[in-house]
Amino acid sequence: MGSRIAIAAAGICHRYGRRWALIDVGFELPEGAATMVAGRNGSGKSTLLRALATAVRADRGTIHVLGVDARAERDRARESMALLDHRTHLYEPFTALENLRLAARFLGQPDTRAALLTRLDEVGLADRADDPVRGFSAGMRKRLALARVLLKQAEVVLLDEPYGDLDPPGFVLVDHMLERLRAQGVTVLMATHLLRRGQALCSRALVLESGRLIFSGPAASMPQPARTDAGFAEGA
Amino acid sequence: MSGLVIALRKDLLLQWRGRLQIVAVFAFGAAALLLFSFAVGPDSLALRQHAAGFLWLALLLASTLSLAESFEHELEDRAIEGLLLLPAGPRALYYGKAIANWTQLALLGVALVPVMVVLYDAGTTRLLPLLGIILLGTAGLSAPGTLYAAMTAQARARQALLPLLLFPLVVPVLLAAVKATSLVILGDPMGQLRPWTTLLGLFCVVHVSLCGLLFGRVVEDG
Amino acid sequence: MSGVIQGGEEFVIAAYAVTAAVLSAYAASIYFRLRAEKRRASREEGR
Amino acid sequence: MSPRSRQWLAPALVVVGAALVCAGSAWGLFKAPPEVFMGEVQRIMYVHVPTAWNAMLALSFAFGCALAFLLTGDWKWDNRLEAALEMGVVLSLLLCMQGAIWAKPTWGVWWDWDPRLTTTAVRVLAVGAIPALRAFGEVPGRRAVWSAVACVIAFADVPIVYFSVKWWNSLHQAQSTPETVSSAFHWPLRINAFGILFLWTGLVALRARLSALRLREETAPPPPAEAAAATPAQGAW
Repeated sequence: MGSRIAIAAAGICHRYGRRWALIDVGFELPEGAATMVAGRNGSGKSTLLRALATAVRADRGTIHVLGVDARAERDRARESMALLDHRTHLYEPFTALENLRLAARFLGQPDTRAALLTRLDEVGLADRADDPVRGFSAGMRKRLALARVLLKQAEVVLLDEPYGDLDPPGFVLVDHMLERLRAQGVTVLMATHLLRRGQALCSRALVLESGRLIFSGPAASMPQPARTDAGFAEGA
Repeated sequence: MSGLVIALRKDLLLQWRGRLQIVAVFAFGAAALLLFSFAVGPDSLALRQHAAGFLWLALLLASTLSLAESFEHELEDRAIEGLLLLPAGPRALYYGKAIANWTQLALLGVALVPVMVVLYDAGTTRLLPLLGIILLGTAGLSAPGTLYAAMTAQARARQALLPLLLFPLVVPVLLAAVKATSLVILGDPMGQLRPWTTLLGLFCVVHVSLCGLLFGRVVEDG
Repeated sequence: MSGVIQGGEEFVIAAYAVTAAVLSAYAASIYFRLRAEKRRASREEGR
Repeated sequence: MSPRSRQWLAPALVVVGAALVCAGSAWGLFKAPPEVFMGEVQRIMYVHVPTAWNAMLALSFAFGCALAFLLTGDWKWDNRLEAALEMGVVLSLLLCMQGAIWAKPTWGVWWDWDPRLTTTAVRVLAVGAIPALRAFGEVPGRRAVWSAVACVIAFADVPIVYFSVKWWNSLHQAQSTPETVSSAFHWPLRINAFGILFLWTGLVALRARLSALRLREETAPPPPAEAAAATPAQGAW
């Protein structure tokens, strides 16, 4: 576990039209730490992850990934990060295997059928390797997107609601994936609504409320969501 | 395998999967050629005189359809953003897509030639120069067309916006290609073919390099 | 171009009239749009 | 000069420009002698040629703003780009109208495919498409980059259009608008040229101010941090 700072963010602000999605968000995550990001819908979780992954250029603020300035040396910063986004970054007309092969080729990794099939097997899609993604359910697309993220073997992995759309075996799959990533010393930042599960897997937590960071610290002492939403039932 | 080759294979495969759409665009082009002859009337001499103009007008109109579709799958699940984050070079992605669009337009052009020959009695024995002009002209359409397709695919009313942006820009391609094609079909007594093809070449060089440079800014988010 | 062009004064007048009309119409459009925007801006700050 | 004190500069430019144009036009219309060949029709040149120069200048300024925005990303260049584009289109459109009015008595047709005028017509369409693109782009950041890119490409394309039209049209006649204007006519020409120059620079400055006002939400700084203290740190979210 290196002592370097994996992600250092300071003063991040980003807006969509008039609405500020992120206001003055700043934090530092040590390398190898697993952090969860919690917050209501629309609190800015996705925007934060996309800004860190340089999918979006934040209007203000600085982001350093493993010491690399994400604004100045964007491509170098991108090489060390992998992002699982709501939009799955897949080509609908292509089959699962072709989608993975495309990413593997750009990453300079082996693109043989055997190598890719093992990747697909890790996410339970080996039997659907040659079916076009157009026919996939949301859960299967999420699994393929997860396979694509794992393919990159990045030092920093950003996951935007990895459990979303998945079935119970999918939950277990993600849990194992997270444990494996932590074992490899990979820094993980995971936005999720499954608070108990997140607290079990992550040592640190960030809580966003309408674009502002209202908590940054150990996951155990994370503020819990208010019970005001009548019948707010805790997720699995 | 260089980024360009990967991107090109990806785009050619995308077009192969969408080949039904290419047939539809060809039908559109052929229909346009027919409609032009109705507009001008059955006077075969006049039709033969303007055959080159009709061919390139039909090709230009049909090209906006195939260009507009070329970015549909790139934006569907933000697939192109996925590639950019790998990171894949935007220039490789542009040239891959531009070459794929070029081949599609060139195929379209070659397929429309027989229709033109039949409808307008505009046959020619100099097939190689004709092919050369079609390749140069469609390259001139594809270079800026690909960039503007990427731009308008993300905006509303893209069906209207792409022609609005592209047509004034490709006036030199239309002028030069029509002139060169009619020289090939109707004969070239004073050997004027060379200046027109060099103009086409110049247009392609300028736009291929300029659009390649600017493509990154168009697809990156802000 | 043999002889001097006869007449054509009305075209000269038309050219100047068009120039004056287009430029003043555009200047007026900017003025009114600017005034409307300033009023909207001040109304929003007032809120 | 601070922006506050520059407020009066733009309207002043417009007024001075308008006055110069009136003076130059009056000189051209009434005092200058009729030209040997073209007689009265020649007087259209005193307003046509300055408009041509200024249309090119306005679009070159737009090109400069586009490059500056692409390099610096500073919003004021986007505002000026939007203003200069609109001004360039208006001047080019005006140029086409003047050209048509000039062609009728001289050539008997409203449009004689003169290379420069035809290029201007193409330029009106090419540059005019960019405000339409801006109208359809929702995200201001993306809209600004697109219009800057489109402006750079359109600007690079104009010379090629000119040469292709010139060759395409070379069969009819070389040049239908006179290149050089004899010295006796220089003064009205020069006055009008500066007149239109001041006029359009003043109008562009005002139009840029309008764009800036329209973008004030997008470029306003974020709400201050102390509002954050209002929500209790450890409280529920």
